[in-house]
Parts: sequence; structure tokens; C-alpha cells
Amino acid sequence: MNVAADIEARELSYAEAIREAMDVALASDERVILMGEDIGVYGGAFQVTGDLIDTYGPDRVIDTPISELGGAGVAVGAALTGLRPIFEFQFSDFATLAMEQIVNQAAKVRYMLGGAVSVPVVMRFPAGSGTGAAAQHSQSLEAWFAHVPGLKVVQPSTPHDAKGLLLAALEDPDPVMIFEHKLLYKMRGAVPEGHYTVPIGKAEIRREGVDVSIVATSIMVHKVLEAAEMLAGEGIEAEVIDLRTVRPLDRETVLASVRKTSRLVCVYEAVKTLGIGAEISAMVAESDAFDYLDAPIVRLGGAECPIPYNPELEKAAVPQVEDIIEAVRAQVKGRL
Amino acid sequence: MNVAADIEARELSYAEAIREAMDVALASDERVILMGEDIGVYGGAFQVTGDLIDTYGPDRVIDTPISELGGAGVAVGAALTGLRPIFEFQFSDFATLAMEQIVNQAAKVRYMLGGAVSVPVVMRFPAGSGTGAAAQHSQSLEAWFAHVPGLKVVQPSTPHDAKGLLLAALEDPDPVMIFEHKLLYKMRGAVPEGHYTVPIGKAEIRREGVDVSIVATSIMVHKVLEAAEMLAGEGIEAEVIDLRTVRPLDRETVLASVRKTSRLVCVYEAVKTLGIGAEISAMVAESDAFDYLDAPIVRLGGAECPIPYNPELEKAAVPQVEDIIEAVRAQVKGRL
Amino acid sequence: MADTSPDNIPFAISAYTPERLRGALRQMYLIRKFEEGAEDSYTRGLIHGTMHLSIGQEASAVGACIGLSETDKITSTHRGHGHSIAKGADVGRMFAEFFGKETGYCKGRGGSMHIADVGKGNLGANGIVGGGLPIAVGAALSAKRLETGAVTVCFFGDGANNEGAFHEALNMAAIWKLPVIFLCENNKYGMSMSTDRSTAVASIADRAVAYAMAGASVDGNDFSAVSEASEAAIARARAGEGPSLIEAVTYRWRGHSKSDRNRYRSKEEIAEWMACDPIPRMVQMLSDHGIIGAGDAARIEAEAEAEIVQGIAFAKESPAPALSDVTRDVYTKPAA
Amino acid sequence: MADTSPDNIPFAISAYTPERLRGALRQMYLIRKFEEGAEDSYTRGLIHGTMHLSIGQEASAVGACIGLSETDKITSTHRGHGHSIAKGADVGRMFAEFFGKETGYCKGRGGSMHIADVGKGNLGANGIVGGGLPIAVGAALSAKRLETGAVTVCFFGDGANNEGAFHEALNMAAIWKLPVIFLCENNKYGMSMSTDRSTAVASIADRAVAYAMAGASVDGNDFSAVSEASEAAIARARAGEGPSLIEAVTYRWRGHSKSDRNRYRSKEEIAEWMACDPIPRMVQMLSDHGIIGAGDAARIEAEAEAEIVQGIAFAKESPAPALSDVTRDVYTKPAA
Ligand SMILES: Cc1ncc(C[n+]2csc(CCOP(=O)(O)OP(=O)(O)O)c2C)c(N)n1
Ligand SMILES: Cc1ncc(C[n+]2csc(CCOP(=O)(O)OP(=O)(O)O)c2C)c(N)n1
Ligand SMILES: [Mg+2]
Ligand SMILES: [Mg+2]
Repeated sequence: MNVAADIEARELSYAEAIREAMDVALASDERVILMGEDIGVYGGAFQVTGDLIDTYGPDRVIDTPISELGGAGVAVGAALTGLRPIFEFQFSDFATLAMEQIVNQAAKVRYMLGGAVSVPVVMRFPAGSGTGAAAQHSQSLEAWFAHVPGLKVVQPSTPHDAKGLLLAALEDPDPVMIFEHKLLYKMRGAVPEGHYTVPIGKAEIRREGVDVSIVATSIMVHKVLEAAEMLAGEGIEAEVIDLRTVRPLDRETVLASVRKTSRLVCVYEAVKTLGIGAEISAMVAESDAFDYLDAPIVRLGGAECPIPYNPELEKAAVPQVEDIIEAVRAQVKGRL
Repeated sequence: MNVAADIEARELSYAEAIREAMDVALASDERVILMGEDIGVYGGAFQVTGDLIDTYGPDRVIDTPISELGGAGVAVGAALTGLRPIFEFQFSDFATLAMEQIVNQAAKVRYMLGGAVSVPVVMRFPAGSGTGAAAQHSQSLEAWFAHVPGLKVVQPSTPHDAKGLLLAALEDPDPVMIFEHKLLYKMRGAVPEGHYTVPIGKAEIRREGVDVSIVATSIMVHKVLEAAEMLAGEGIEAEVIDLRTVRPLDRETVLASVRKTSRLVCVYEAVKTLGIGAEISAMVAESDAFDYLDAPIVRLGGAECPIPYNPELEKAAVPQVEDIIEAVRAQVKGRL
Repeated sequence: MADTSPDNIPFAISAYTPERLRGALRQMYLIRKFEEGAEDSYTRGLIHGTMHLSIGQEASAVGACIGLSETDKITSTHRGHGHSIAKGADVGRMFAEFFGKETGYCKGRGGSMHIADVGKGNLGANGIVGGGLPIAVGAALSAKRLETGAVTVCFFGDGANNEGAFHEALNMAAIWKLPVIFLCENNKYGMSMSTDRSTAVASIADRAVAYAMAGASVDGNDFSAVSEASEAAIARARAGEGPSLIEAVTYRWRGHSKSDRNRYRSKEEIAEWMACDPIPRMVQMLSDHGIIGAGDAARIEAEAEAEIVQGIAFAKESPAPALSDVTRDVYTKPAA
Repeated sequence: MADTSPDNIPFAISAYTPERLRGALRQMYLIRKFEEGAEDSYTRGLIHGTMHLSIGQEASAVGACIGLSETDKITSTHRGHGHSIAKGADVGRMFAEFFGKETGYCKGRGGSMHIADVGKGNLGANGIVGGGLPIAVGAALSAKRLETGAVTVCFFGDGANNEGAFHEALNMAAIWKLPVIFLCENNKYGMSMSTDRSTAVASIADRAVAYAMAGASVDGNDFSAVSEASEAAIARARAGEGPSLIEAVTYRWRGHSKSDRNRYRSKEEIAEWMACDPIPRMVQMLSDHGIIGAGDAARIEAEAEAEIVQGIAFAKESPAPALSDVTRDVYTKPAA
């Protein structure tokens, strides 16, 4: 279902794919600038910007001081006045310092001004756990942003989508928040060369199935696909939907799948309570697909605790392949 | 069901009830201090602190500079070291400046330190629309906080509960976030004198009924009760649950009601997507109460836009009594 | 009798043509009359919500903007009517916004706290204290990168100078040598908190040292003094010499907003400052130097008054927004 | 040969007993050895996640803490091992935390970035740059209100000085005259960004002016100089004269963290600073003044080394947390 599957594609890592998207954008549009902490000679905390500074120089690949609120606000102001900034938060957790500019300014200024302006800013948020960096460097906060009208929020799960969604975000006149999972940065996959976009607002069916629909985001897509293969061995055919965009939701893709399978499991890394799975579940439960449901809607989300440091605890705090298998098994058990 | 209904109670406004709670606390516990912008001689933007500074002086009723991040952080640091601060955000919208201290520090420090500390801080957030203050002064952001383990989050809907929950929050060793609806400040109701608490984590059934369960928060409780009276005239008996605490949820009260009525409507002012109704709906849809459901779960939440200025638009952006009546009618229509 | 020897000619008299000076006086009257009209309209129930009047502060708004062209930008504050008018806004559309009408600057969505006039370079008032500071730096970054030659004047209050955004914005503007002027209208109070109590330094301009930035403190009720400091800062900005901080010491005659009971300042203090009204001082200067003759001031005032009357009439007659449009203009490009 | 005439006796020699001075040297060795042990453990795969070593910065940690008692507090940073040891932490429990063990200071939940030792007055390291600044002010507010006499030393880096939290915290500490010392370890870089590029002023201490605060810049590799400035600040704090800002100019020998490729500074620069190692300078001063004799330094170093070896052994043997405890200690009082 890969929109560019027919184009000759090389394998790139997720981080390289993002870098390539930025490279394409910087090369083709003078208005594009990158901003963030240590994105210059350091290459970014996760080496996503890499050596772009060598090509585009410090005026377009701008190291910001450690000033998240101000930095994000500068990006918003620049976007309002003709530039196309891509602002990198070094860790998504530091967005807690910049919610004012993101939520009160970027998300609302167009509406508050009756449509007189647009804010074409892109913000990138390295998110998620698994790196042993503990509670202040491992959060998955995308649900906060998905609660805010005026923002668009995406969570690419593959190198292909990471590049395509970033290029789509850059073409989008509205603020787009991109949540990238840190553990995906090294993941490799086919990525077309040059310019292409992946539409914001469209989910992707990664695996077709008839017994249960599993809606997953970001890194969980891969865990779910792994679980789905194991489940297939037991005769359970799961349909796996990669949500890709968490605001706005692709209702139709999810609902059509649920109408087909009559069972829904949502899998996401963020804290379970009020994570994106809450919205998916509620959206389905209030739709006409409700009548097709043969079982309660199950959510697998992060544990109700901060992310712990100890590596085993850290794993225990977010859904793992075995948890998914177990949950799906329980879900389809009563299906006869 | 009022825990103190048998005690002689005067009528106070919601704002007066909160002030009385603070007064009781300041009088009985030297460790209690108030912090916030213009809470001193000005009496608070909504006159909630009123004249407390006259009794307790500027060392305990502390005007802070316009420094929300720093102010909240000072409260967190003070709570860690022996004081019991009550920090007032002038408008809940300004919490966007302080999410770092609330979410990365207050909510997580106990866990990150393996239980070595507690953070007995109380934060008050005047929230909601209806005052003509537009998009940056009218938000309902409680769902963000309810997504964060480590925080407790309450939304009192009556003067009685406003006082009792604040006193409970002060006795609680963990950070408690209190969302107060600005339009409720002038609402009057019976309030017992002296010290009493309303338990954090317990919902309250405000009206019993058999046809549909309506879970509402804050000001919506009153709109729902009004709607319920009208619906009763049509023969629809709604059970109205005032959630009161949004983290942690009182699952049992909600589930028991749904098992009884087989129908659920959630009503809240925050933006519908990922507002608290999403969690209520998802919680029910994954519980055994799912099997009792005779209809899709309906959510009535705020429109997917910032709060507009024009008063008619402003009303159109949040659920009104007529919207509730209509939604409930549609919900129970097919009940025969 | 003013000293009119060449040495003592005020800056403004030597710098501007008589026509521009009369235009400046006209703007000062227009601001005063606008605020009075707004107050009156509020009393008549035409205005929803709150408002922040700038009566007494006319010289700083007009003095800071006289050196700007339409390609130059400003960012404004909650107390922004004066800034809008000084940057050339139409008072009819301003009143229309105030009255929540579709013909208002924000189509009735923003109200007083969000009036903007992007075509004239006014990027908008802001409901968040300090919210405009990083945005102004972003506008200056755009100007520098896109080589537009534009200068940005960032208005903010003494209260805002204690926000973290102030620090981050000034630091970034300084390290990047951006063409931005931070114009602090120090009216001695942030709501009820006097600068003595809120701010560790006696003069906001003293803080320029922390950014190795040019800093100046001027009599904010003296049009000539404000314009002199502003022109010097504009020249520095245009020459690529970076940002400046100007403190214009002034006073607001009215309460902070409509709900202010004025308990934090004395009648005497207010009276003293009213005696120092910037408008008669401007009239005096212009007549001392022969820029206006007998009767000119009264005529200009009457014209301003007429413009206000007309503006209010336009606003009253204007249509209200359609309720069905409540979610219009949240996005420039609603998603797929 | 050092000048030992009475006039030139270093502050530390005259201020402290030989025993305390030898204790300080011991702590400096312990910090150095701890960091080396951590590095070695990392290489052996015993440590998950990242770490920030303070090799080269031992004098500032120990010099700032020597004047504190256990009732005095510190707040620390991501680069906090030295601060912990200087405040009296046990290296065994520190290593245990590093290794994610239940015997660690945070029971394995926090890791290197969250080590705290509340009993000894160390309120904890912080993963958020600048996160500790307002918290330290809060601790000082508690000390003042509760009249404990305690002083709080707030460690932070040059990078943190551009956070809004710095500005807000210093302003509040100044206006309220709180007993807090802001100790900036200026190691010339915030990750890859040199202070030349990130900070508008040449010396962080210059920013004290913006808060009318005592400010001093000292050689941070000179134990005596750091302790002298710290003692003066502690005395001011205890006398009720308010806060101080001290800049200790120093250098980190290692990369920012384990993923640093060191592309932003030269080998020569590093070598120059290594030649200025604070430990031999301390040894020299102590032997010049007869505080230690031949062989003493080597013996103290060997003892420190042995303590580290023992600490690592303790940590290795310690039990890991139970996975079932993943949500323990989120709340002090789990809700009703
Ligand atoms: C972040 C934030 N905090 C608080 C407020 C509430 N508030 C609005 S105006 C104001 C006072 C601002 O003082 P100053 O900057 O001096 O401007 P002035 O009102 O004197 O023009 C306050 C506290 C706000 N709007 N935004
Ligand atoms: C709010 C925040 N922004 C960014 C980071 C990532 N980060 C961690 S340490 C660091 C550099 C801090 O520099 P400095 O304050 O000088 O301390 P140093 O590392 O030099 O000791 C950065 C950018 C963070 N942890 N928190
Ligand atoms: Mg002011
Ligand atoms: Mg540093």
C-alpha cells in the first residue's frame, strides 16, 4: 500500500530519511530554515540534522540557545512573516517549556485573527522511551497536541513516512507537529529519492485481516506487526492500521476496518489514560460501527507511571509484543 | 448524598467557599501559604483570595511577579521542603507556561526519587469560557493533566465541593490540580462551616435515573441537571453523575450506573477530541459494562476550535442545555 | 515660555515635517477618544468581556511608531488599542472587532485582546503577557534573512519584563543582532503589582546590560523623547547593529481592566500623573514651535472625535458572524 | 614556589581546619574516581542510558559545598555526580542507582540524572536544564518562612543561564531577599554551543546586575577561590541580605555525554584546560601550606579509589527492582 512503492527506493534509516527531507526542502526553498539546540556542528542530539550545516551554513541551520519557549516563539514569529522554520525540540519532553507559544500562539493566531494569517511552522519532537534516559526524557505527549484545534499532529512509523510527512508538513500552511520515536531513528526502510509527500490525515493499513482491527501509532506499529505474525500462526488474522496522523483522525479508515472485523484493539506507548487510544475508542464507540462491535474495545497503553530508569522496568512500562499477543488473544477468544 | 448535608450550612458563593477553605487552612496550619499574581491587595483576578491578605499578611499571601514557570517552580520547591503552597494561576491558560514544573518536576519527582519525597502542592486553575475573554483566556485544559501520572486532578462543580476538595487537596501529600470554572465563582450553594473534606477520587450522583447515564464535569453538571429536568417531562429519567475528580477516575460509580441504564452520554466543555469524555467512553467500552450498552456512547464536548470572542459564537463553541437535551433524546430514541 | 533657541529645539520638531507632527497629534487624540468611546460603549453594554485602556499612554505608542513604515512590524499587548492606531488601524474596524462583528479586524473572533492589522504591519495584540516578545524576534529574523529591511517594534509592559520569555527573547535578539526594538511601556504596575515589588531593578532599562544591548529610559509621556530614542534604535536596527531596549516611563489613568477596584494605588498618585497628560504636552510643544496655531488643536481633536463617532456607528451597524461559521479559519487548509 | 607570607595565604587555608581541607581533597578525588568508575562501568555495559561526567569540575562542586551543613540544601543538574559527593552522598548507593538497582538512591527509578540524597540536603539532580532554579528558590522560601536558617545552593550551567527559568528565579529570589546562591558552573559550553555563541554577555556574572544581586566570577578550578566566594554568599544569605550569583569558570574534559563526537572544540583547547586540573592545584596548595605531607595525597587518592571499587561491588551485587513494582511510588497516597 506504500504510495511510492513503484519508485526505485534505497534503504535509509528513519533519521536519514528525515535529514533527506530537510535537505530537499532547504535546497528547493530559500524560506526554509532549521532551528534547534545543537543541530549545527553537533548534528543534533540524535544526529538527525547531521551535516546539513556544512551545506547550508549557520544562517539556515541555526543553533538556538537553551531557550525552548523563546526558540519556539521565534519560529512562530518567523513563520508568520515569511519563513518556513522547522524547529527541533531536542527531546519532546522539553515542549513542556514551550506550550504557551505552541498552543496559545501558533495553534490559535489564525483563528483569533479571523483568518488573516497562517503559521506554516513545523516542529519536530523526538519522543518515547527505551533509551534509558528516565522520566524527563522519555515521554510521549502527542495526545496533548491532538487535543488542540489549530494543530496538525503526525507520528510517522517508517523512514518512508518520516520523509513524506515532513515534506507534506512543509507544504502545509498550518502548524504541524511531528512526533518521532527515538528508537526508530536507526530503523531502515525503503525511501524514494527526491520530493514526495505522504498526506497528513490518512492512516495506512499495514496488514489486512478479518478477525480484529489493531490501531497503532509510531513504534507500536512494528510491535503490532510482529505480534500479528505470531497470531497468524494461531489462526488469528489481525488487520493492522498505522494511524500516522493523530490530529485530524482518519475516521473512515478505522471505522471501515472495525465494521469488517468487529473487534478493536488500540496500541500506543503514551500513558494509557487519555492517550490517543482513548480518542480512537470513543470515536468508534459513538459511531455507527458501534453496532458491529462483538467485544469490548481494548486499549494497550503505557503504565500509569513516569518512565523508570532501570531497563527492565522501562520495558515493563510500555506495551511489548507479548502484551499485544495476549490482549488480542483475549479479545478474539469469545469470537465463536 | 451530600456528605455534610446534616450539618447546618449557610449559602456561600463558589468563590467564597474556596476563600473559606483557604482561610481555614491558613488559620490552622502555619505551613500553608498562598502564591499567585495579584492575590494580595487586589484580591485575585476573580476575587477568590479577597481580603485574606488583611488577616495573614504578605508573607503568607504572596503576590508573585508575572512569572508562571518560576512561580509554579517556587511552589514545588517550597512543597518539597516543608511548606504547603496553594498556587493560583490567574487563568488556567497560563499553565501553558508552567507545564515543565508541573509535569516534569511536581508530578514525577517522587517516582524519580524512588519515593524519597512528596510534593504536597495545590494548584488552582480558573478555567473555561463564557466571560468574553477569547481564545487565550478561556481554555479547558484539564485533560492534559489527567494524562499525567503523579498528578491528581479535580473539577468541583458546587461551592460545597469546591471547599471540601480544596481542603482534601491540602491534606493530600501529592500534587493536586484544581480546575475551577470561572462562571461558577458567583454560583451560590450550601457550604458547611469549618473544616470538612470531599474525597478526591469519588464521583457524586447528582440525580438518579434509569434511562441514561450522563457523566458531566464542572459547569456542565448544572447544564445537564437542567436538561435532565426537561427530559423528565418527556418521560426520560437521566442519571446524572458529577465526575468531580478526573484523575483518578471513579470507575465504579460510572460503571455501576451504565450497567443500570445501558446508555451513556458524556458532557464536558473542553475540546471534544481527547477531552475527559474520551477517557470515560473508552473506560466503559473496555469494561464489562460494554455488554450492557444498548446504544453508542455519545460525547458532547467543545467545538474543534479556539474559543471565539463574539458572545453568540462563544456559546456555540461549548455544549448548551438544548444540545444536551437533543443528544439524550437521540440516544434513548431507539430504546424500545 | 519654552526655550526656542536652536539648541533647545526638541528632537521631534527638528526631525519631522509639520504635517507628520500634526498627524502624530491627531493619532494621540484618536487613541484617547477611542478609549473613551470604548469605555462608553462598555457602559452601554455594547462590549462583551473585558478591556484594557491606554489613556495616559498615548505618547509612547505614537512616539514609537512614527519612525516606522508599513513594511515595518509591531507586536502589541493586551493594552494595544494605542499601538494599533499608531500603526495606522481604522477605528471603525477596531470598534467592529470590539463589538464582535464580522467586519472587525478579527471578524469578531478575537476581540480587543487580539486586534491585528497585518497589512499595516501590526502582527497583533496578545492576551498572553510576554507572548509577543519571541514572536517579534521571529519577525526580525525573517526581516534579516529575507532582507526586507523591516524593523520590528515589540511593545510590552513592565509586568512582562519578569517573564522568562523576556529573557530568552532579548538574549536571542542580541546574539543574532536582529533588527528589533523592545519597547517597554513601564506604567509602574503590572495589574496591582508595582515594579518596586515585582522587579529587582529600579529601571527596566537596566536589564539591557544583561544582553549587552543598548538601553535607554525615557519620559514616556513626552512624545519627542520617545520618538528620539525610537529613531536612534531604528537606525541601529537598520544599520545591522542589532536590538535595543527602550523603557518609556508612563502611567495608565484607568484601572487595569474593568474589574479593577484600584486598591493598590492612591488618588494622589493618579492625580499627579494626570497632571502630566501627554496630549497637552504635545499640543504645547507643537504650538511653541509654530507647528499648530490657535484653534488647530481643538479642530484636530474634533476631527478625531468625529472619526470615533463614525467608527462606532459603522461597528454598530455591522453584521454579526454566522453561528454556523464557528469552526471556520481554524485551519488554512483543512486536512484531507 | 608558592608565596606563603601571611598576606598571601589562600582563603581556604585560613578558613578551614586541616581536617576539613583534607576532607575536601578526598571528595575531589572521590568525584574524579567516581566519574572514571562510571565511564569504565559504561564501557563494560553495566550502565544503561547516558551519563554526563564532571571530570575537571571537581573544585567548583566541593568549593561550593564545603561551607554547607546537612540542613542546607542544594539543587543539582544532569552533570550532578560531583555535587552529590560534595554534599556527602555514598558512592555505593550512587553506583547502585547508576546500575538501576533497588539499593540506589532512587531505587533504580531515576538513574544518573535524578540522583538525590534528601537526608543530606541534596534535593536532586535534574534532567531539565534550568529545572532546579525555581525549585531552589522555593527551598529558600521555605527556609525563610520556617526559619530553619538553611541556605540553598543552586547549581546550574552556562547553558541554563539562557532559560527563562533563570530569569524568573533570580528575580524572585532578589525581590524576596531569599537565602539562595546561584552557582553557575560555566564550563564554556552548553552541549556544543559555546557561551560566545549562546550568551549575549561575556561573563554570566554580568547578569547579576539585572537583579540588583551580588555577582562574582571566579576561577572555578581553584578550590580556594570558589570556597571564598561561596562563603561570602552564604554569609550574606544567613544574614538575610538575599541571594548571590557566582560564576565558577571551569571546563569539562569529557564530551557532553556519551554520544558527543566533540566536533565543536579543539584538542588544543581541551589540553590547555587539562593542564589546569583542579586536583593537582589543590594538592599543591595543601602541601605548600603544610596541610598534607609527602605521600598524603597519594594515600587519600588510594583511599578514594578503594571506596569506588567497594561502591561498584556493592552496586553490582545489589538486587534489581521487582517488575511488579513498576507503578509503586507514583503517589504517596494512592487515591480512594
Ligand atoms: C502569561 C500571563 N500572565 C498573566 C496574565 C494576566 N494579566 C494580564 S495583563 C497583566 C498585567 C500586565 O502588566 P504589564 O506587562 O505591566 O502591562 P500593563 O497592563 O501595565 O499595560 C496580567 C497579570 C496574562 N494575560 N498572561
Ligand atoms: C530544558 C532542556 N533543554 C535541553 C536539554 C538537553 N541538554 C541537556 S544538558 C544540555 C547542555 C546544558 O548545558 P549547561 O547548562 O552549560 O550544563 P553542562 O552540560 O555544560 O554542565 C542540554 C542542551 C535539557 N536536558 N533540558
Ligand atoms: Mg504595566
Ligand atoms: Mg556548560
